[in-house]
Amino acid sequence: MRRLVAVGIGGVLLLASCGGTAAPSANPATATVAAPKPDIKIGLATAKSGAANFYNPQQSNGALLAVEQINAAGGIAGAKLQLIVEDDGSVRDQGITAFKKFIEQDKVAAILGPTLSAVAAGAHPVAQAAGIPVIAISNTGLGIVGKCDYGPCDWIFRASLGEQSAVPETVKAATQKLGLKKVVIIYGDGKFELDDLTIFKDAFKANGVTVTKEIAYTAKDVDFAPFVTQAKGENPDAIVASSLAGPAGKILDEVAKQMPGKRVIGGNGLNSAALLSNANAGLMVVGTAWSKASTDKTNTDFVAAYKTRFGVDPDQFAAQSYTAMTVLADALKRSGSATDHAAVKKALEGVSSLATPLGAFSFTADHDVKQPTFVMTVKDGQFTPFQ
Amino acid sequence: MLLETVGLTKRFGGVTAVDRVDLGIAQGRALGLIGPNGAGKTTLVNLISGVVPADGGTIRLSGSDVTGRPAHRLAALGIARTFQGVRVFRGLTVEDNVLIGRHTRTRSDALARLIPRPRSAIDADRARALSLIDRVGLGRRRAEVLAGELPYGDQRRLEIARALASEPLLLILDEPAAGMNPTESAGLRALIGSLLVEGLTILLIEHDVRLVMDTCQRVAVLNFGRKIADDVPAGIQRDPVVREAYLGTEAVA
Amino acid sequence: MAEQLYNAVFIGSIYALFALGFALVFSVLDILNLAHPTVFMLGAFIALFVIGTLGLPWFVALPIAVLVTGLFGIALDRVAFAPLRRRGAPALSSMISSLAVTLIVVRLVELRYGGDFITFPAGSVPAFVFRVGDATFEGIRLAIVVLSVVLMLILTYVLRRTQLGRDLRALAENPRAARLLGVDVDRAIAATFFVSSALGGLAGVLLAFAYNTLDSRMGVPLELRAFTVMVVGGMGSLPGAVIGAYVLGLGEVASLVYLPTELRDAFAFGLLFLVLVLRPTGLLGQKSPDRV
Amino acid sequence: MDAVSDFLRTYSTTIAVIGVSALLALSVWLTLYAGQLTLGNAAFMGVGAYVSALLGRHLDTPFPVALLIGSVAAAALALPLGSIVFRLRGVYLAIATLAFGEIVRVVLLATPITGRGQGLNGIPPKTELWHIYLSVLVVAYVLWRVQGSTIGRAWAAIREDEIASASQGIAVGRHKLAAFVIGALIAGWAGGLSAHVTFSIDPSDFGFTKAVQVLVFAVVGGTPNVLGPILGAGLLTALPELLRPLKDYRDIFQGAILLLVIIYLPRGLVTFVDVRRTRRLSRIGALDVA
Repeated sequence: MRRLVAVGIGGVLLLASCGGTAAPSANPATATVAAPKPDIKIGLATAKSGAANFYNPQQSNGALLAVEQINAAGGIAGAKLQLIVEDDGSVRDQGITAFKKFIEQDKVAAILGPTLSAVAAGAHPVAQAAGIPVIAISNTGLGIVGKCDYGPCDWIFRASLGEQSAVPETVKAATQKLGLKKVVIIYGDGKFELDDLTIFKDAFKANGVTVTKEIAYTAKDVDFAPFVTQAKGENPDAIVASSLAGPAGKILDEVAKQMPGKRVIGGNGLNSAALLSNANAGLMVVGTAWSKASTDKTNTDFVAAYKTRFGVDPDQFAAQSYTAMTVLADALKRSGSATDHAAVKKALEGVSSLATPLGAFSFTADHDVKQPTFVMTVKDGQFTPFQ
Repeated sequence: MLLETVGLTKRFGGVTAVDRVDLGIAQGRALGLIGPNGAGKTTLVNLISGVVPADGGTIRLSGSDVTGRPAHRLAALGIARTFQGVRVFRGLTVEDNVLIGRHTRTRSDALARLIPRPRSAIDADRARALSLIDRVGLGRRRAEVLAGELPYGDQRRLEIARALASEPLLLILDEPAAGMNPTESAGLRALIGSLLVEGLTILLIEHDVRLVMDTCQRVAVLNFGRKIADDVPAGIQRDPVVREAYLGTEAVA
Repeated sequence: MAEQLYNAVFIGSIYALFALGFALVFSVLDILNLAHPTVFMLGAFIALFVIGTLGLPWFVALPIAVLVTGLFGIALDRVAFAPLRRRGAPALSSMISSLAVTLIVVRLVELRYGGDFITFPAGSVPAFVFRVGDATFEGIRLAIVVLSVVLMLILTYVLRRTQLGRDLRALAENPRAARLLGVDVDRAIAATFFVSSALGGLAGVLLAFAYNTLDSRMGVPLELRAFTVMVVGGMGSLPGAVIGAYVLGLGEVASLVYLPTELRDAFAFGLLFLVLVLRPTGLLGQKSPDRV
Repeated sequence: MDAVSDFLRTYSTTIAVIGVSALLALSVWLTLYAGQLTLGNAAFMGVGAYVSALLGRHLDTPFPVALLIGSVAAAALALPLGSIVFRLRGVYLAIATLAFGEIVRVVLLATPITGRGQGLNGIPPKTELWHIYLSVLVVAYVLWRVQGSTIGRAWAAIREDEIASASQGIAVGRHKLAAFVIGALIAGWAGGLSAHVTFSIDPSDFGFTKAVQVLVFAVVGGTPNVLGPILGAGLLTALPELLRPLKDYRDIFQGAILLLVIIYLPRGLVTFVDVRRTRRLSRIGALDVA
């Protein structure tokens, strides 16, 4: 029996090792032709499977489009970019494995991703320890850049508009235009929602608005009528939905029914194409990193190119991964060497008012994105600026 | 008296399955328990072996009150039993079944086994188990057979071997001859006889009245949960109340 | 307060509608069908397919979805449960096989529709609204409330008064004896799964209509609740399941109103745990969990 | 040798997760072997993970000590819980332990010191691969030896027939409880190890999904002996990594495997090791462990 146990474990390891060597040749999405200089490899860890898989096609495509455009324009000083996409499975350990593969096997110049903040909490420390620059492209929560729980995180940059940037802008605009005095926050129990709750509370305090009640729902709640009824009892000027898109849709419907005329202010969770078809989407006020309607030339070019290449309109996730790749390419050009990680990091820190679909792009001292926030609502099934 | 019950009572809902039953079995004797179907025999056995708790009355084993003790305690105190509907451990081997019967007589070897030792000799427990398998007539060649693979009659014998493995003071046999052919039945009779010779005390519940009359020194009769007679076999055969109870129900059936 | 009471009744009705099919299979076959939430989800997506892809109106989509999920239930039994039943496998095995089916079906739906939530095409979902004084009542919600009680009554009637019901009860009591008594056991089992899954599908469609929202995991939050509902009501009792559903719905809303928000979610599971420990037969349970 | 060390560095997390899964599967196997279907082990894993991580963070407890305390805390919780729920059987026991798991999750969500929904981030990665695999070996060895002991025989007897077991003098309740508590101890240990692999834990890591997953490992691998759960955990954790092209179809694939195993190899994949005995068991209808 002891022998069998040993054989069993050995067998599993053996199997794993066969797969490990076979996998890389089968998997990477390469986007290059042969080039005189060695390719510069960029890793993208994204949720191709698991709970967050629906963000993926856009997230991968945005980065891919940028790589194709950069290579077509001559690459980085003659070297082509090579995008290697790995699935993070929407779970922490697979995200970590993807990062380790980029670092140990692919020897990438930099990494984009992973999709979820909870996965980033595991994957980013790996890159930090190895000293490889990372650009987060869809993590909006606290503790991604600046002050991180795992210690210094100076190798991590963020191209996705964090909620601590977007929410205060949204709250400011909403307070001014709606004349808010008191609000009720309905919030979920996930990491994203709880981060948002904290940020919303601070933002309302800064704008002199009272939060009269905070009502928690859980991932297992089905019906949101009772929560809105509870909120209505406080007679607030608006409802704040610190939630993801699914519950947000139900909250919008209930607010429309129970508190006609009141608006729903939300975080990035409401910034979802799936909500556009909601009949009451016009009630929402949400701060976004990107507006498809922005008439900035870089943006209109991006939208058109994306549509031509992939046959669908881009969404915010595509715009952000495209932007991150553009920003990275800019830094690589200035760094002088793609293999010198410290130089790439320094060059990233030097990105300044770069034209991107998100607007003029720079990093803050904390490596967070510095870009305009678009405060939006929905009209005729499209995100439009909130007036 | 090795075993004594006084006023033992069990109710299920509105039905009194066992109604103030007094029994006594002397050390080294066999008491037969008979009665029509549904008379409460099995319930009485379940009470004595602790499978179900009594609603009233007391049970004394070797003079000390054991009322309310759970089944595994009573087993440790020396009450072993077989079941009317055979309950061998079907997925385990014959030998393991008997070894489990020795549970209360074996010190836990879980810790000792953590240090691997050469399996030189068959240990005492295994040897005893094998000899019991032989004794009930299963044959030690079948020690590695799964209990569920045995024919029904052999499963009954295995149950007896398992019960004997605990070296009990009192052995309760609940219809041990059911499903046995005359040859097997004769073997069972011989086995019971030899166990009595060795000084074991037996409570025998059996439909085969002849088997009971031949092997037991005393016979008690239950009907509708009550003890209606308690006498030597010859006395029981003559008892008009018993005849009435038996013939009455037999006629209906 | 009246509003919250109405909310609670509505939530209870959702739980009841979901739990009825679940409880039916358990009461007849002693199977905890973990694929029931998947059937529920499937109902909603079939309606979406009929409305969105085939372009048919909702009142056509509803019966189609109910019928297809009913048939799916029969197929589910053939694939996941019948082989185990033939072997006399224990309850755990059928829990696991139904889980396997769930994994497969949920992923298939995601491959077609993605993992994010989606909505029906604009204007394709029925939206009747009744006004009584100040209060507004949506048709779908009223239908859910009424249906959960009516279906319970119909099911109870069928089980008590019809030949099929007698067959099912015989089956629940003792499958072998039922077969000896001339009950067409295979047909009775197929009927059980058809009715259970059709009910699950109906619940899925109605709920998707009510919220105009569906996603591949929409049944998951209801699953644990259905356990609670069945245990509280009494495993194997259909009226018990409905009563359990209302107890849970009321309890949840009451705890939202009266308890600190953090503790609210503990209510359902605390209740479940307490009932199991203190009164495992539930409010109306007939089966003892302690059968020997 | 370079290729091997490269491989290990890259896939160390995956290999670690496989080992942790094997430990968890063993913890469930133990109760299954004693005939009890419990779904509380994900919660015990969570208790071990949180307690050990919090001790390390706030009290600078040395890693092995923190692991041990986490593991003992899980067992300490299992003791009263088991005493209550083991009055229930079968499906009811499964549901009760599941409810307990959900209560633990809710408590984690509601408690500030556990970081609520945000979980604990920045947990130092102290777990080495050898910690995990040594644990797997030790646990598997101990369980294997205990399986053949008086206690192991008693567990098997309880699984076969509780009433007959009691009549052989086996304290049924105590033995079931022992299996449950030892299972919790192993799960808590596994939780502590896993928390120090992935830098971060949150309550959703220890919910219903995890509970079911661990059960699936044990059942697919097989219940007759300790090799089964290790095999099941290894295979089902490693396969999706090995078959990356299969990834989009992973759930379908896992579901299909699970269905085939439960229908055609009801004693799990280790049936292959012991085909003859399985055939004999199936003839007498005593095939399945739980």
